[in-house]
Amino acid sequence: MKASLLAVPRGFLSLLTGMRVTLTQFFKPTVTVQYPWQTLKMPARFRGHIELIVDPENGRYRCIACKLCERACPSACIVVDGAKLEGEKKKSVTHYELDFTKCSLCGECIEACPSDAIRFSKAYNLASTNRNEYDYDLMKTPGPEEKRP
Amino acid sequence: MSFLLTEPFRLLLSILCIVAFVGGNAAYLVLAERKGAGRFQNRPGPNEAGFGGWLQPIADVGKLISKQLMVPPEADQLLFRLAPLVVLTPAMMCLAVIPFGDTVVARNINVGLLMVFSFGSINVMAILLSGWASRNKFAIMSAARVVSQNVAYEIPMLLVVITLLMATGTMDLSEIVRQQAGGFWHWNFCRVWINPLMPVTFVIFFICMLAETNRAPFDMAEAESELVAGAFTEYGSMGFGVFFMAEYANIVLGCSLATVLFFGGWQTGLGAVPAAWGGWGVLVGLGFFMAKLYALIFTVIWVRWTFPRTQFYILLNLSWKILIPVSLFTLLLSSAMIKLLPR
Amino acid sequence: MPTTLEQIKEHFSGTGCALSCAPADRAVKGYDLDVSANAGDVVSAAEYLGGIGFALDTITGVDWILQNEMEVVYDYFHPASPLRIVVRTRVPRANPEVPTVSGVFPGANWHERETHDFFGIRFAGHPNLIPLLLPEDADYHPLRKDFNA
Amino acid sequence: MSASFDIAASAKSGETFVLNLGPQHPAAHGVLRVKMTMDGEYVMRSEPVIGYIHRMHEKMGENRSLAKFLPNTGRIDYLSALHYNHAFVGAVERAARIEVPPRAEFIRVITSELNRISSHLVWWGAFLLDLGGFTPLLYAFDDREKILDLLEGVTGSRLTYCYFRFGGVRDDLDEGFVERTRAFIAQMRPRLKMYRQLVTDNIILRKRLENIGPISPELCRRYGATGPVIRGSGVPYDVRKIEPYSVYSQLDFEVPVYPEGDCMGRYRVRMDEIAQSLRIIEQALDKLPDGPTLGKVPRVLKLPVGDVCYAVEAARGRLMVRIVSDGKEAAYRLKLRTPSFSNMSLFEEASRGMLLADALALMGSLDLVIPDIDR
Repeated sequence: MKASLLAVPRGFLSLLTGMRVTLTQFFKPTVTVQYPWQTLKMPARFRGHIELIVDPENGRYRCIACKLCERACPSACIVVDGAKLEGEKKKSVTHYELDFTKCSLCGECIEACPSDAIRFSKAYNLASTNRNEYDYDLMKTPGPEEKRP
Repeated sequence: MSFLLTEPFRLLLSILCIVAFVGGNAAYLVLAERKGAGRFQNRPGPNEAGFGGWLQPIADVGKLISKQLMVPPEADQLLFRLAPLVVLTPAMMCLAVIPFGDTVVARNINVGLLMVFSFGSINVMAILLSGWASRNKFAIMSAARVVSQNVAYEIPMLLVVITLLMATGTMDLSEIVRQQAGGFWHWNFCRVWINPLMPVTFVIFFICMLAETNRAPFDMAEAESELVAGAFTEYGSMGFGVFFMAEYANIVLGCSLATVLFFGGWQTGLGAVPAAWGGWGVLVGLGFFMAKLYALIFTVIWVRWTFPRTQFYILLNLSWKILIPVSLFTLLLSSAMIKLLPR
Repeated sequence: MPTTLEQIKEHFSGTGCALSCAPADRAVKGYDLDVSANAGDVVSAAEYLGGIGFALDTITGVDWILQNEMEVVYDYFHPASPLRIVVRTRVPRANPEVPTVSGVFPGANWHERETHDFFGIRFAGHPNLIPLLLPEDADYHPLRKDFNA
Repeated sequence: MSASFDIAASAKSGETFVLNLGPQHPAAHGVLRVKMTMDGEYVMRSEPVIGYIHRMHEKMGENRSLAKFLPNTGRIDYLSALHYNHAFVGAVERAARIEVPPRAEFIRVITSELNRISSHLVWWGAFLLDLGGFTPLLYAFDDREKILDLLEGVTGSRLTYCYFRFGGVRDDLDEGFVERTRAFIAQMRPRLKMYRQLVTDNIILRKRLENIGPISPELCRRYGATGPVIRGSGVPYDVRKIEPYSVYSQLDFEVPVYPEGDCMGRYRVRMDEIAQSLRIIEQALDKLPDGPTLGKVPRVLKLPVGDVCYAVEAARGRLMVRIVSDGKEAAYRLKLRTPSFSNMSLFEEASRGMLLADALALMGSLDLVIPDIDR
């Protein structure tokens, strides 16, 4: 009987400590980032959709269209063709398409690429209303820095 | 111009003020609750509509009104439409008796407290009506919960008020407030020589008021996790809006009653307002009343965003096994003390 | 102290219900004892292991289409000891039928329904062998090797 | 004393009704449907109907090579994805006998323990939301956001990680990770104290959880329930201690066990586990050796014939991956033994005769992730 009698005031005290905790939180600053007006900077290894890397010396894509990434992709969302330009030892890429609706951003293509020709971009606001807007043609989409925040 | 001072115009003005007070409160208490909840949770709360979010209630009401009020076919047509009205009108009518200021009271009747409690209990019946009329499994279960919850918490509330009435001797709310003039130690909350457990009676009154208005931690009626939206599941646009308004009207009523009964209504805690101020004195009194009222409403919001919901049989145990015995004890104690100790 | 590996081993090799019972190195295989029994003795093995405190980890079906057999593998772990026992049994692929162990381990109820969904192995005596993960009217068994989506 | 209720008496009364909880119900976290036969507020019989989010991961494991199944492992239980990476990668390494450098092992332990804390925080917030407390969810997500930032810096993703590779991890820790993690640990401990004051000691919650939904060790064993469910019933079963894998044997931590076996016991186990995981991370950071983070792996990985099992202690319990291989590039059969599947299977027996709100508290205390059940 005594225990239950003691339980009521002890219980009431636990309620008060709970309220004290929320009151101290009441005066703490808010942690929200107001998304459309403020944006966060993406960390270095953020995984946006993949993009082709431009070789700084000759300003052309490093990709040699060897299709290793196409074979490594678990969801088969990469289609690559290349052609051997005359006077060139290696082939160069003519068409590089990525179906971003099926891509699971696992990075296997990047690991499989022998000539480090692709990397993750920093694009994250890619909302759109129709599906086929996600068939990215990596040759046409602008370079990494221009469009992406 | 003389008709301005006549009785019918005064009545019309007070009705207008009460409806405006309830309407404005309902809208802006929703915003206060969401902002308060945000601040308790380290987030800003609605701040998109208007500067800092003050247009949010207008947007809410606009959205609610524009939605179609659908009456489910198998619902009981008459009762379904009647329930929202029956839930809102008693709360408004009770506010007629609350003394906001020295002369700022709609109609001061000498059994004000009795009227408040008699109309207050209609609210239960209205929620039962809505739950039963919408023929929805969840609604019926929540209606049953509301009835047993309100019955369980009506008793300790009345016992507490009776102990208070023995001390004040009158049910006329304005008279009760006048008795608490002078420093704040004259407030009923601190009149320990009548009943040393007066703060405990206030806590019981506050808990019962939370349970009467189905506020967390006693919001068993619309416990989202089990009963989706409880008795109001089937109500669409303005139907749900009216229930929401009624909930906030009941909170305002409960808090103002607590302010009047325990914290000396419009009395300033620092001695009487000098008569020279005249009209302004009444406004100062009104200001103090509002400050106390919104402090209590802040506590109601504060309690909601701190505690989880109780289990139903714990809720009933709390009332029958703890609140009622304690309030009976305070009743006996204060009656003995009033009898033995000279006034 | 739960019974040791040797006691279990000689129980299985003793009672003759096990065709073969080979200890395995947990670092290499992940389990300690690999008992292969014929279909009828699966329940008695479950009762014995349940008796000494083992819990049923999972039931795995394997479709050996080349040998025209279906294999059912019962994994057992013990809440108080690191022992891991595997009991496997083979049934002909034509009408795969294994007695249910849901009497000993009610947890097996769902495992058997799932294995039935995916392989079509019937579990004799199972309280309600209706599809668990597949739609109610599913009559196909996706994990069979001859299932073409 | 929870209000229990004898079923036989009410069965005769006959006015029971069936209440459908889910599949799109605000309380069930995911598409789980429970058909509850109710008599008034009491649950007479509850039958969970699962399969609404069944994606057949096991068939995907068979028709694609081992490396291509890696992204799937992060999608089975998205709240503790790294444990599933670890189980699958561990099974392949055990079969193909691939050596994992010590630094990679420690990075694996650090990141999966961080993942365990973030998973427990989501459970804690959602469980309190079920019981009607709205505020703890926001505090939990505020802390979890810090873990996600830490892991996003290392792995690149926030929820469905694909970071472990056969033989190690994809990249080394990014610079500043160790300091930021230590700062997180220092900041998390007072938060845990605040959680205890706000929720664990709260009389309302204690009344809501104590001796509600009792689960006996025998019931756990018969259904194969593991993780915090079995540790909440007094059985100290933790795969990290009983079948030590990776470098857990070099780290010293306790396994929190509470004998009550009610919702409060399971609740306390998970809260203590957060504290224990912080301890593990701290020790792992101290012992973090230098060196490579990826061992030698053959170009085309083919597993020897036969089957192999690898068990891991995921946030919800014992996760076991069994790979049966016939020597070809893809697995011949891939079995995923997921903890929520067994934990959920005991709900039917454990929730008989309980009140509806108690049954939901019990389901919340089992910490279910529905795709983990359906796979």
